[in-house]
Amino acid sequence: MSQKISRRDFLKITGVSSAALAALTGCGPASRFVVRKPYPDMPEYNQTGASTYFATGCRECPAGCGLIVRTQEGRAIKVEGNPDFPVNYGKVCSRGLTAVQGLYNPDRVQGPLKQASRGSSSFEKIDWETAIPIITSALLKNEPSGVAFLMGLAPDHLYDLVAEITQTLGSPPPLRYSALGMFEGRTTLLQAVNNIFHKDSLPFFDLANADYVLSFGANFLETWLSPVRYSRAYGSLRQGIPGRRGYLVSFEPRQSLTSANADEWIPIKPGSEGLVIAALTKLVAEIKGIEGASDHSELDVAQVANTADISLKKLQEIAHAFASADHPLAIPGGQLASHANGLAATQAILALNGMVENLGKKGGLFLIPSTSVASNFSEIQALVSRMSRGEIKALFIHGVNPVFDLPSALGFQEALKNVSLVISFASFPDETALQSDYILPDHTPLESWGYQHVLAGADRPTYSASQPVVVPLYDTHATADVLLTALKESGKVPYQDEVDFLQQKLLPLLQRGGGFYTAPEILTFWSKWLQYGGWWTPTEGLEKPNGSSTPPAPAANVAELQEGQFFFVTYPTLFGDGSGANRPWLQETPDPMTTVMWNSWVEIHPDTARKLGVKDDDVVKISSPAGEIEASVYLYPAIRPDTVAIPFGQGHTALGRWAEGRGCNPLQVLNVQFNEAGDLAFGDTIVSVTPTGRSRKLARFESREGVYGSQH
Amino acid sequence: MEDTFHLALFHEDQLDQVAEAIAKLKKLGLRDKDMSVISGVPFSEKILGRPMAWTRVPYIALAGAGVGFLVALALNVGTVMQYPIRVGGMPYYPIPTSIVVTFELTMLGLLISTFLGVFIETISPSFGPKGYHPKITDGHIGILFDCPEKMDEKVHEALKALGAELIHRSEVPRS
Amino acid sequence: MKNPKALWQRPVFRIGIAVVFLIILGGAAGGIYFTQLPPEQPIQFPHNVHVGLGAQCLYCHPGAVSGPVAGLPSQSKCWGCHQQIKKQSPELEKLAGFVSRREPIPWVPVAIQPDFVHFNHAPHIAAGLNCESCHGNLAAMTVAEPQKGQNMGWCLNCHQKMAPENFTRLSDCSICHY
Amino acid sequence: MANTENTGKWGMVIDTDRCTGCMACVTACAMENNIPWTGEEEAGYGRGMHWIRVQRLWHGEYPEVKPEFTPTMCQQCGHAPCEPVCPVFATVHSEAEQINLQVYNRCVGTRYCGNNCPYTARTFNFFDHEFPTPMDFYLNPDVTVRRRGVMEKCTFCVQRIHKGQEKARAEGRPVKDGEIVPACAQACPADAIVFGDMSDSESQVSHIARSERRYQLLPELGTEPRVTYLKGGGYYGG
Amino acid sequence: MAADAQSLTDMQIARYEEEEDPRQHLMFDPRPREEMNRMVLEAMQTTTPRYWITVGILGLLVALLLFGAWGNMILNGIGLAGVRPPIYWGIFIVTFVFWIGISHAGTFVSAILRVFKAEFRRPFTRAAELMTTFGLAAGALYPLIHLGRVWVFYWMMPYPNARWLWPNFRSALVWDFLAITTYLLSSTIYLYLPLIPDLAMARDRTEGWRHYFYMVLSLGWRGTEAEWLRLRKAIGIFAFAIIPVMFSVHTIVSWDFAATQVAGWSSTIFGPYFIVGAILSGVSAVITILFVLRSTMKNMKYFIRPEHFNALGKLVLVFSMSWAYFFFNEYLLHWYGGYKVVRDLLMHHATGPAAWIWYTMLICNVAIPWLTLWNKKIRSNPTAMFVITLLINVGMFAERYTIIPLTLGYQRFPFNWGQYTPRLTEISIVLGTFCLFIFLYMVVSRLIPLVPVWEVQEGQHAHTLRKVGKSEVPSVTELD
Repeated sequence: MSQKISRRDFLKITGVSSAALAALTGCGPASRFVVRKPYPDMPEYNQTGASTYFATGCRECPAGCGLIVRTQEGRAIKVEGNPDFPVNYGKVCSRGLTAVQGLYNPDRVQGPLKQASRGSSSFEKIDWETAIPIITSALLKNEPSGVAFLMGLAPDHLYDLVAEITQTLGSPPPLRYSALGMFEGRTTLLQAVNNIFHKDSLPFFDLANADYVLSFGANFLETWLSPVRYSRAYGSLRQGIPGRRGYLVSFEPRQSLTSANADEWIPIKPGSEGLVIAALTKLVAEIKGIEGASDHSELDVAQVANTADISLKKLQEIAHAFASADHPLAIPGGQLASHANGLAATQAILALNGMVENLGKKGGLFLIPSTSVASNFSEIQALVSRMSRGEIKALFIHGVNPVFDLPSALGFQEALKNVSLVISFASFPDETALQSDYILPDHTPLESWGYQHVLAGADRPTYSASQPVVVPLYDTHATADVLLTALKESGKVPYQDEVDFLQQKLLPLLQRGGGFYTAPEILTFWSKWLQYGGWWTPTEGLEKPNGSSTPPAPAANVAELQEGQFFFVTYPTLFGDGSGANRPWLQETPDPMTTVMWNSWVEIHPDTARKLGVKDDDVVKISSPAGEIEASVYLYPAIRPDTVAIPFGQGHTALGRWAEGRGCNPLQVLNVQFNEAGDLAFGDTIVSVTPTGRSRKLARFESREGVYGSQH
Repeated sequence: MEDTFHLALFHEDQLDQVAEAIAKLKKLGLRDKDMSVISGVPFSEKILGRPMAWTRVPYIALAGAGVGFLVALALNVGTVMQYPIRVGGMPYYPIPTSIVVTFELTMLGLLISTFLGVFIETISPSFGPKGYHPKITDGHIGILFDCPEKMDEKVHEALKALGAELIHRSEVPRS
Repeated sequence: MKNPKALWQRPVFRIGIAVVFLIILGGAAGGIYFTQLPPEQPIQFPHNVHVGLGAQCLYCHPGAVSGPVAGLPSQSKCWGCHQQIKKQSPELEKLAGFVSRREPIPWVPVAIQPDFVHFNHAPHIAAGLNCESCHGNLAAMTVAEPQKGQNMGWCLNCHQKMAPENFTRLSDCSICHY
Repeated sequence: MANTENTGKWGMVIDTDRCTGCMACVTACAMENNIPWTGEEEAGYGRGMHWIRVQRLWHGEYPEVKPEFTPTMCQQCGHAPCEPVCPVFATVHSEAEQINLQVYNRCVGTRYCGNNCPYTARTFNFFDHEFPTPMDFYLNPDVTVRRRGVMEKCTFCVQRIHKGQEKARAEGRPVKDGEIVPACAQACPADAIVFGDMSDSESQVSHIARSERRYQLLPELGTEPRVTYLKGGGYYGG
Repeated sequence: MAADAQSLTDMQIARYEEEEDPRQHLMFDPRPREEMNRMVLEAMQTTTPRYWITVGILGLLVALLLFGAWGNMILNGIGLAGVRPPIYWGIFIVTFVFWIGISHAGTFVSAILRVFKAEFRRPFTRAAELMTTFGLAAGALYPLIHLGRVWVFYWMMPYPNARWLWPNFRSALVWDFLAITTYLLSSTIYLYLPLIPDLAMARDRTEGWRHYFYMVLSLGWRGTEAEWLRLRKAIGIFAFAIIPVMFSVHTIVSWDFAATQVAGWSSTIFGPYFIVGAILSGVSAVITILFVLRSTMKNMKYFIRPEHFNALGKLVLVFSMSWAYFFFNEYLLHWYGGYKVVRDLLMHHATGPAAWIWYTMLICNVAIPWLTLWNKKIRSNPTAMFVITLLINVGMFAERYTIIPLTLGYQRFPFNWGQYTPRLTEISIVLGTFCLFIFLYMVVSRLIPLVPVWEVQEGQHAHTLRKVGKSEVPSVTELD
């Protein structure tokens, strides 16, 4: 498209290096004369020394926030939130803020590469003219069933395109996976919503207007579904409504940031969540005088409290407060879904919301009015087994790093060996890219076009628009363009290129109307779409869920620990699905709870540590039947004494200088076991902890003394 | 004149004799300014019956202290006037802090000018009789005097009688 | 005493001192002199001709009105006029070369501030200052020449003469340094 | 000389009840102000360059244990202890903006101000920190890149203040409330940080600063901080 | 022959002491000036190759440890030192205060004792003054060494620049700069003025380059009445004026700490506390150095006698007690005062991971001097005094260490509490300045007469034994 080309041409990058050089000399004696190269043709909206702002979409996690990126002289300077965007309203998280460090990461793959042999890290530069026919033949020459796409969780244009392509070709639909999706139990949540409300969409919890909130392992202030949206809502929950302060109770074995901000943190025994929900349901039903909760009638609440390690009084208090609150809300989270009874427990939560009649009400539970699809874990396992049987001839991987993100017990890396052609579209030489035959790098998000359908955090139908804010730095190609070019000859796809695809996909929005802007034709629509950074409706548009099916009570699922065994909790950090680990400033941003930077740690309760004879910074070995890892101990006062926790995100063996060789990957000790929804029941992993006698100092931002112990 | 120059050396414990010699020389008609006592150890003029010597060092020192004080004042007030900068919510002319600076600079002025005073007076020309002998720094006391040639004999005799060792200028090693 | 002349009285010593002194002095003088020279420009741009023909400064350096950087003209701007005004000269040949190669002209900025000084043209223009007040009389220069002594004292000289109600703001360190 | 009209000026309110401790402010500050990262060893030794830090202190005993998050940055004291101790006027008070300035190129690196800051809000460039190319492309041209031996600290994003004022002046209008926000307040997902003109009694920030939950850090030192905190909603631990 | 003379002196003095003969005191054991001159010059000029090898090695160490490490630190950044927020000042400032403290002794011994006419001072004033000058020279390096950008150190000097900016005269560091400059200049002059007659003495008795050297330095000294008068006046002015300067210097050094908001520093007692500490460490250092001089330099046993160790030992005891008083005062009132931050801080000093430093300080500064120095036998034993005073200086170093990094590490926000470990560069530089001090002292001790002969002789003139009744009683005549 001519328009596309001209726009890209505008963003000339000349003169950048010298300008940056000038910025770098900093405080020192500036060189007397610096060569500056002005544009041969000045873009009309550009002025030397003045910033240009572009609206685009954040693609650091599947939440799909809207961004405004400040650029100057063709460089992306700063990521800011798009104030109008109905997910984040001008706010951003640490992850999104460091997008520029992804863009300007010196370890990026700078052009298409062919690897001599997998894992050899010896690359040969190829050009796109050579690369694209390889894709063409992989897509067209193979059995359609032998072609597989593994993609990230983002509900973006590329997924839509690949879904279309696979449909046309007759291949299986693309699988989507992200460690974040696993941690938030997305499939389980979707399944539960489907079972209870008979819709394929994610729920939306109106946290901002609730006044008594129960959270079962939902770390909505960190990574769960749409963290920025829920953080905003949390602010409103606290001080948004004058004279009222919402009350938040969190049930989790390890105090996450969300639990830390809760008014009450209940360190529940891992696996007993389902029982506690059942008990709460029973108590609430009793208080409210609701009949029909017969399934729960035999439940011995005192017994449950005992099993879950909660005082009965507390449980009754919570039930009372919840039942009598004006806007009660119960939120099911990833830790809940991560047990074998996760689906039942999640369903029970949704039903509990129904019981207190907050469905579709202010401060209650809504449904996002769009369909969400996610692959559950058993589908991934099926893919892996097909791979190891050699049924997959060509595997395309985009937006996900399965070698790192999947539990090693699943055997993805071994299965990969039986795939004849593996093509990675990664922008970084990540673990998976190093196990593939070709790396055909996609642009980083700030260089690329696209849209993302917001499926979790918006209270209205919302699309975010991505546009390149800078000219692509290197010889990278948009994956959508690559696929389209590869199939152009065959005539199987009706699109010219990526932008054409995007515009055609936007046509329904234009025709449907209802957005906060209208346009007579697609080009006007397109320019407004880019200007505002997306499309959304001016008014709220959430669906009221209905459905009254009473789910079965969750079964008990509490493991008995042997001596020296511990429940194991792993949780995502600022690094999201682990791809943030190569951003130096994400590494240097202290973990909120432990203030540890640049490494992995094991959270152990001080009493437990004393029993084990370990202290801060001692290296311990965490082992499970699936594997073992080592990390330094962080004495964490807010974790159950029978539980240890390791954050997820570090432990990379590739992915650039800032990520490589730091910490450990807790997924290596996860057992492969599923819940009823087919999601990984990673919460049921039991590990043993052995001191190694070594010690390795963690980079802690906080003091090693004074922050607890003497400060009561 | 040069030929008529004399140095009478006394041993360090011949202090009384030195005083006596000075008195004798005076009696012989030499004036105070024709004589000069050089010694390896300071003796006050009174001991030797000499007139008070005279120095401007204290005045120079005082003047130096004054200069230091003025410089301090200029720095405390003047520099702020040149570029007023507010720090820590303090006034532009805080008295307590300026006292510290004033004290240091006044003392600096005083001490440096004391030294300069000594130095200047040392290198400025003096009009007494010149002459020196290394024995002075061995603790000997010397009386330098100018006297008319005709008195030489008499004076020498008198001094010798007191136990002095007489040295003529030509014998003094040039340094 | 063995050598009749003290060290500082020997000619070798004195010559040595003189040479060292001259080197230091010469180095300093040379350093000052050479940094004050206008740098080598890719094109010997004749400011005097353009100013003499009545071209406004802001025509080529439009950023001065609205922002911190006055900006250097893009070659399309040069070429916009010089396509019409066909006057052949070796300098214009060079320009034509840059244009045909679509290469940016590697100008060497002359009036640059150190990186810790954040200068903004716009308020100065808004306050009614002329370009010449700081950049010298361009009508008398071909390529721009650096102006001498443009240090912080020079800036302050002007700022402290401004209206008293603006004085606090204008003498504030943060106005340039952040 | 002293402009009495200007004694109020920029202020910040941090609602610790809203603050979740998510660290977005820390990252936002780093990305806006060209703050270098220092790497594991240096950061672990306490030489991280964070201009804003979220202090996390534990309260209570398990299971009633809860951390308290206090985002702490330069408090822009009215009576700043750091200012008078600098021998070369590298840290001075801005009378126009009523904030505390650090003039990097004037700093000789005695680190006296760092000692004397009761809030430990200052960071020091112990080394030249590299931004390996092309990482240097994202550096903010409005903020000086500091070199080794120079003290630095939160500036309330003074570059944004100047930009905002410049813009307003060019348009011939006063600065609007909320028009100027520092990077931390801009990013804060929970809206815990509010920034604005304290001299304007109608501004959002002065409105919030009058809350009965208000408190200041180390008020006993008489430093007159420009940052006001709002108390959290009470802890169940006590 | 020379060795004989030395051992003879030794034995003689020992015998005098046994017999309680007044001649155990230098002032009552006069020798002809000629002989004393010879002894002093001999001490200066008798050096073995081993001595110069030692000097050479020390010079090399200075170049390597001090300037090498410093240069490396300038090139790479002050980060090579172990300082870290909030402990921005580390062992550099500790050593700075230590040297400034050491430098107090010279002035104290020579000016105050001169003003109060303490006669025992005479033979070692010069050694003490030299210590002042070199202590200051070593100490004055530290404000430069610890600068983050030492290449612009001159911005701290008051000079008019194009930016119309002057130093901030409200900063204690500028006071420090002025005070140390004043002190360094004035103590150097104070060292030099009484040296002139001795330089003249050396001039008259040397040949070759030494003769030249002394000739230039002695400013044509002849010893006329006017010269003596000038000198006496100048020394008189100095003796009085340098005392307040000395007090002000260490007060101002203490204000570097006290004029802050740092908990544990902000104390009005710091000025005298530091002065007393400085004199304690300074006088101790004088004793240490006198022992070294006495045992390594020829003929020094005649000039420096057990009586001097005895007298200085009394001073050390007195100042150790005053130091303890100030320390206790500081501790008690902070403990009593109940400002939690300071109380926590004191707890950390006494029980924290670096508590051993705190205990070292107390043992070396209080326990050891109190237990030993009451005894005249110990006081008069140079070797014992050497050990004790060395330990006191270890204690004083520990005191400064406790006050600076250990206090900075435990301030108001426990979140930032931390510890400080000196790193290799720092230790190297600190050792380097010790080498520098010894190096300078060793070189200069062979260049200038270390004993002010004329002062000794003046004293000996003034001291006589008068027969009162049946015994001879020492008596002093005021000669000036």
